[in-house]
Amino acid sequence: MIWFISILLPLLAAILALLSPAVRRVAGLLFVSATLPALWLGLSEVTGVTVQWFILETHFFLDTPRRIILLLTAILWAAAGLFAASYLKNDARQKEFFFYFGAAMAGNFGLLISGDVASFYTFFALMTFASYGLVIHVRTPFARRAASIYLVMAIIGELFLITALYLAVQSSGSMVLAGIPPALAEAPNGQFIFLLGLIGFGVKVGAIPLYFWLPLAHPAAPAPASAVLSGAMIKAGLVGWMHLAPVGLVEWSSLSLLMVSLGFASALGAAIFGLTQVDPKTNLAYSSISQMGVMTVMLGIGLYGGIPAALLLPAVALYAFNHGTAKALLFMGTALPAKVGGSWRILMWAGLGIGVLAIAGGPLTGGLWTKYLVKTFLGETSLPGAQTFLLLLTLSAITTTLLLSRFLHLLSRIEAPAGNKAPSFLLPWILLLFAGGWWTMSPALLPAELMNHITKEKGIMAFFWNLITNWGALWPITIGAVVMVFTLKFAFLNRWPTEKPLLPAGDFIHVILMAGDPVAKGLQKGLDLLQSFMKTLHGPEKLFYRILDENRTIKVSGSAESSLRRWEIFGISFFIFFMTMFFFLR
Amino acid sequence: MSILIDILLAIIMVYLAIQCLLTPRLIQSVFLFFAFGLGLALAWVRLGAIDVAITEAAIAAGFLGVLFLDALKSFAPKVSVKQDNLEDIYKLPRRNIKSLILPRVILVLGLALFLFIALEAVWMIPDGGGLTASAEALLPQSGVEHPVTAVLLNFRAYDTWLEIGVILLGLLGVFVAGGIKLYKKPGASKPDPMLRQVILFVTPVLFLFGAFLLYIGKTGPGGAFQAAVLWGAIGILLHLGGKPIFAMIPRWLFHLILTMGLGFFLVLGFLLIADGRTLFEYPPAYAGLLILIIETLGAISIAAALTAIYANLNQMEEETNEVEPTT
Amino acid sequence: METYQIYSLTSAILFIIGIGGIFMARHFIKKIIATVIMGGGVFLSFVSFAQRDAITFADPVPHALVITGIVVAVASAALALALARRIYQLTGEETFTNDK
Amino acid sequence: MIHLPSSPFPALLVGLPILMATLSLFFRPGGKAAVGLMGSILTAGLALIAFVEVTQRGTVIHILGGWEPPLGILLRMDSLAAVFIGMTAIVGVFISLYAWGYFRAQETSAEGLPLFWPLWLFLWAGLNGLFLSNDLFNLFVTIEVIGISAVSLAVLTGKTPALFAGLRYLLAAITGSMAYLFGVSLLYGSTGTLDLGLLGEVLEPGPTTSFSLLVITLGLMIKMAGFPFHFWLPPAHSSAPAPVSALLSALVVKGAFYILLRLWMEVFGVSLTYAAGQLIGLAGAIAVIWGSWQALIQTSFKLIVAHSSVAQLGYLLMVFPLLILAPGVSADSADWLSPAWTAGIYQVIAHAFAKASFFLSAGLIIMALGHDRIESLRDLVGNMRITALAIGIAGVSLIGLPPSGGFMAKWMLLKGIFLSGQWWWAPVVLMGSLLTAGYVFMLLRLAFAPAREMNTFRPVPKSLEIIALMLALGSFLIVFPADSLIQFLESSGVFGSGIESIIEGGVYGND
Repeated sequence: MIWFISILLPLLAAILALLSPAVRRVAGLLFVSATLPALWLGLSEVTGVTVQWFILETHFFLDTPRRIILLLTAILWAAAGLFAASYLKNDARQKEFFFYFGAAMAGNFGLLISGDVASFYTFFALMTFASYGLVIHVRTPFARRAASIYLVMAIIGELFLITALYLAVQSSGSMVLAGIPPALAEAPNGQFIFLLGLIGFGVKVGAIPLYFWLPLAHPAAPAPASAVLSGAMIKAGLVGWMHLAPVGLVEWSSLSLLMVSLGFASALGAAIFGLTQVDPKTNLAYSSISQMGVMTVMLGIGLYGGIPAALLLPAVALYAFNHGTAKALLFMGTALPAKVGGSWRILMWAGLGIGVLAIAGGPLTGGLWTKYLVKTFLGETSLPGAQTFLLLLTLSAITTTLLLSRFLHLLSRIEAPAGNKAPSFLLPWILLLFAGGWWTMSPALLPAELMNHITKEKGIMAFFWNLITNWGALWPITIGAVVMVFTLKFAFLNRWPTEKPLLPAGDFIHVILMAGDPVAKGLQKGLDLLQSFMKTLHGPEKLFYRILDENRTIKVSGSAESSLRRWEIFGISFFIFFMTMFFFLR
Repeated sequence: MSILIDILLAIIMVYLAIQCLLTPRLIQSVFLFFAFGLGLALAWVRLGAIDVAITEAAIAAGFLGVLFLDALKSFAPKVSVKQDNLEDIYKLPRRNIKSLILPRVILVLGLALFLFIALEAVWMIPDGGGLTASAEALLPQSGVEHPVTAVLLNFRAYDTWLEIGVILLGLLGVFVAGGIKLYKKPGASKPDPMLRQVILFVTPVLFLFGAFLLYIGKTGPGGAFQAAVLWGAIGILLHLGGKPIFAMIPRWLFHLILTMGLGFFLVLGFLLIADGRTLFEYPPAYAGLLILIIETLGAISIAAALTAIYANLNQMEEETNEVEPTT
Repeated sequence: METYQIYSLTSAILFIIGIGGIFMARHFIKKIIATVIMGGGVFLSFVSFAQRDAITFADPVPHALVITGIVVAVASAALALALARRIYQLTGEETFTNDK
Repeated sequence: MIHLPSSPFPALLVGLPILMATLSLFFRPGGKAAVGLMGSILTAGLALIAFVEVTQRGTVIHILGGWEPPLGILLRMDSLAAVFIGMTAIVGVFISLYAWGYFRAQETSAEGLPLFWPLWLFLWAGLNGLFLSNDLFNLFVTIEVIGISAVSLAVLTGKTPALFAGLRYLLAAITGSMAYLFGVSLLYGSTGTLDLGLLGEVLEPGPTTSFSLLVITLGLMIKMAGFPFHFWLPPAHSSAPAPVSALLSALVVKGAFYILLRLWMEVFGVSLTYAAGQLIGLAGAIAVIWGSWQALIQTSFKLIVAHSSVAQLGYLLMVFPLLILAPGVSADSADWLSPAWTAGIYQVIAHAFAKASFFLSAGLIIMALGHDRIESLRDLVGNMRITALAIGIAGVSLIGLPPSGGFMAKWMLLKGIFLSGQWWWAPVVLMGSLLTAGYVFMLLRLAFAPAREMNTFRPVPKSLEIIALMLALGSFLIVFPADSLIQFLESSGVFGSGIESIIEGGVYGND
């Protein structure tokens, strides 16, 4: 029952918040209590249940990696809910926001705990389409454009992933999600199906080259919504990959290499792109892409075989957990500098600093742990070129540090209010910060098997100490920090763009365009089409409209239809059908 | 020898059917249709289906033919005017008329192929045996002696009941489609003294003949539908003779007459269900009597419906013009 | 060749004349007449099989079916006629030509 | 057949609406509506009781007049018939309630409008009779009842376009039913029975059987507006008054599909081949694409919805190829039969609810605006919130997004498609959904868009909007009992045997 409740409560909260103003006044509490069942599921040890009577058998199921992600999701939604309740206190479209918020929350929880393909897809779609409402919330031109691009990409993604899921169900012969990876490992077209899923979920994850909606959409939403978008919902795509990937069962070298190299391309490229941006939220969005790239790398390693799923997947989940909490903290943090004044600012900077460190892999944070995990697995895999990849990993740590220092720098330019001021939404932020006790302790979430594997049975505390003192793990962050300090201090500072981004946010397409005129001309038509998507509130049907606006098309198909309406043509089609069919019958 | 008659009849029917559709003049077409209907009735006499022959002659050729003739009243004159100038009728440029030829050629080819296949299907038909034997075996229990009546009103009474419903439905449809005011009684045509005398003379004869057909239906060819058409003919004649029968009676009576066949049939069926039987499962002892009542009421209802259909169609042009034509 | 066969073959021909008429005739009235001819063909085939299956009397079931069928066909034809007349009355159109 | 339990319900289900229709003739317009509405509610209640009876006792029969087939007629209510009757009852009673309010809110100019009630009750009786009938000729009579009442309903407004459309519809319908009857005549001549059950047992393959199968199938395809015989549907459905359009689209065309399914499953197994099934499927696939495309380029709301019906009916035809097995495939290994035909049934139900809701909403929009050109739908959300919601919800079901009934149907259809290995149908299903999404989003985009000029939305009765919304929600709610409904459908032994007979046909293949 708890399974149903954990999905229904957010939905209920959404509807209540939509209907009743009284409820909206206590929306924070409402959303926090709506996350409690999910939180309980994330902390408990229940594994799953099958509900026979509900829509063609519904399965609920949790394993270690997904439990970690569920825990992360529940924490983030609770914090974001509290934050949103006070952040949007005077917002005109507050009730719509709460509605979409609750619906997306239900979808997010639902997809994590569902154990069969149908409900997984349903909840995935619910979350995707509900978060459209979050992205478009502020209704500025920027938000509208971001939202329509988001919607177009989301629909493209849905098409790919529903095809992948259909094929996967077909090859496994059952709707149960857990049966898919082994079935794909066996199936002759397993690689193809996984590739479809890679693209489909890749849209959500923001993998290269499908990411360009993300730096637009995540910053467009209000701060708490960005936090859950970047912290929790982005992980849904990762979960989708984990459902499809036959980690440890196969040796798909080409797919594995593809994923690893795309992952590193994201990790490095996105960070560099991000450096050119002037909006702190866009900065963070690029950082999310870059971090998701690292997680892509980890899954990619898994596809090469040799590392069992029971070890790799919890590690990926832990990485997601660490990144999610920290990223949510930073996203919500972007709302703070303009509102927090006086001595509270110390607390704020401390919190932001911890968040940045946690992502960059600073000492005493979960980030260090997770970086170490990646390093361990990269060292163990027999993937060709693992040495280069280790180098790239280090490089990505540097770029990440640079990117996040830049983020802090951008925040510091925001004017502080006079006096000792603290907005009411500082409280949930601080709560999230304290939930950050998990960052250093988060490895406790890992299964014992994996811990033993990493610590080589040396005992956790000894290992922990070892890690802190490990220069090898710390030098990238130091270099990054140093470079940043120099940048800020000296020559670059004057020229560093702060008003207008060096490159327009997000658009991978722009890069392609710069690559050359011939390509640009070829793409111009497609781009026009895309432009017409972006101009409107609701995009995808514009594609049809575009084709429909062609008078000739309408004329031709209209006259075809009316000629079908002529009695002679009716007769001819009658006889043609008759003859063909007669030929086929016995 | 007799087979020659059949072949001749078949050829005549096919010729009439084709000619009826090909002739350019509408009025010819309707008269050929009359002739075709009579030919069909003859064919049914040749096939020993006297009941069907009477029904065909009366309803399909007679009643429907009268309806078509009546329709000519509105269509015919304008058609003959337009005959002089073909292009005006079609209102199409020449090119389009040319484009009609190809589809028609293809259609005729398709028809020819279809014809061969159909002929093969009919020729190769296995002998299924029919239901004569079982009908004969159960005939004594049916309450009537004529097998067709037994099938119509007992073995397959459900179909017959629905069919009475279809006629009523057809009348409702004519009301709707013709844009006829439901509550306006059909008015009378201009009375013609000659016609009136004839009608006054013919009416009782038709009535008696109808009653005879109805009664004879129990033992031989004849029955409700045939009687109904004759009685319906009375109504039509009276209408033409300036005595629109339904304008003379109160509306509730009209409705009662219209629905009593269907209603009695149904109420009887429901009573039988209440009695623990199934719909239309008559108690064998009363079967003959019940069937006679049903036939009588049914015939009156059908006659009323046919009369009303004719009267309303006949009055259509004078009736309306209240609904604005919209384009 | 027996009597019933002549008529069952005729029935197929009439059916096809009727269906061709529906496809090719232009005037509403002719289309309606074509449906009646088509129906006539169908009923003729029923009755011809009844004749074939005769024992002491011809198979009564097809006869009854045909009587029912004729009445139903007449009801449809009357409705069609009402529609056709109404269209002509309102617009002066007597074919489908100008209706897109 | 005789040992099945007997029940009076099948007879009552046909008799009661006709009784109420007859009664209503005696009243003036107001009384007609009251009696008609009462009749609808009583019939729906009776239908639901009968449905429950079937769930309790299994298939029930009613031997009319006590004469057993082949001489007599037998009404059979198995789970398939019960589901169709139940669907008709629920959709029908909502449409009746709507019609009650709709015709009262209308300042009527056409005289025929009060005749809606008797005609609709006759139509209902015809539908119930069709679902229950087990006799080929009786099926003909019921489709004629349906046809005549449907055409009369379609021309209820008395406007010229409606009359043209009605005449076209009627002529097409007569062609279809006469073709059907010709097939019946040949079948009777070659087997001496009209009863479906007996016919399935004694039918032998041969040119006569093939020919009758063909003319019957073609006749029914004309009646159900299968591609390329859909030409009569869009004008007829779009020019009728709103409740009538809803009835025609939601219920009437399903009647012909029901007979086609029954006949192919239970009777014609001997003559069918894999290729024949593929051909019907091809017609369905073209209908899906063509109908959706036509819907996209229309500029009036009702025409969009009417063309969308053509497309949605195409999905129904796509069920047939899955039910006929390729040579050499045995029934035991064919585990896609059940998803495939239940997908068909689900599509019928989901489409009935969604399309009824669409047409009822269209009626409200016409009531509010005086026309239904889609450019005027701008700012619908601001003016008619509930209607916009109904259109949105019904649209989602039509597209087939989860968790709607339409999703269920398409999901199971895809399951059947993939399991059977006939993957070439899958892109059609997805493409159809995409195009559907196109026109639904086109409507929604306009509904959300700010008004360009002041549209004068006249107020419409809120209760009518809520009825439309409830039907739209219905297309979602039907998902919840999916499992039990499918089990219920599968429990029908009659249908199972139909599939078996097809399998036998398929095993021999095209020899």
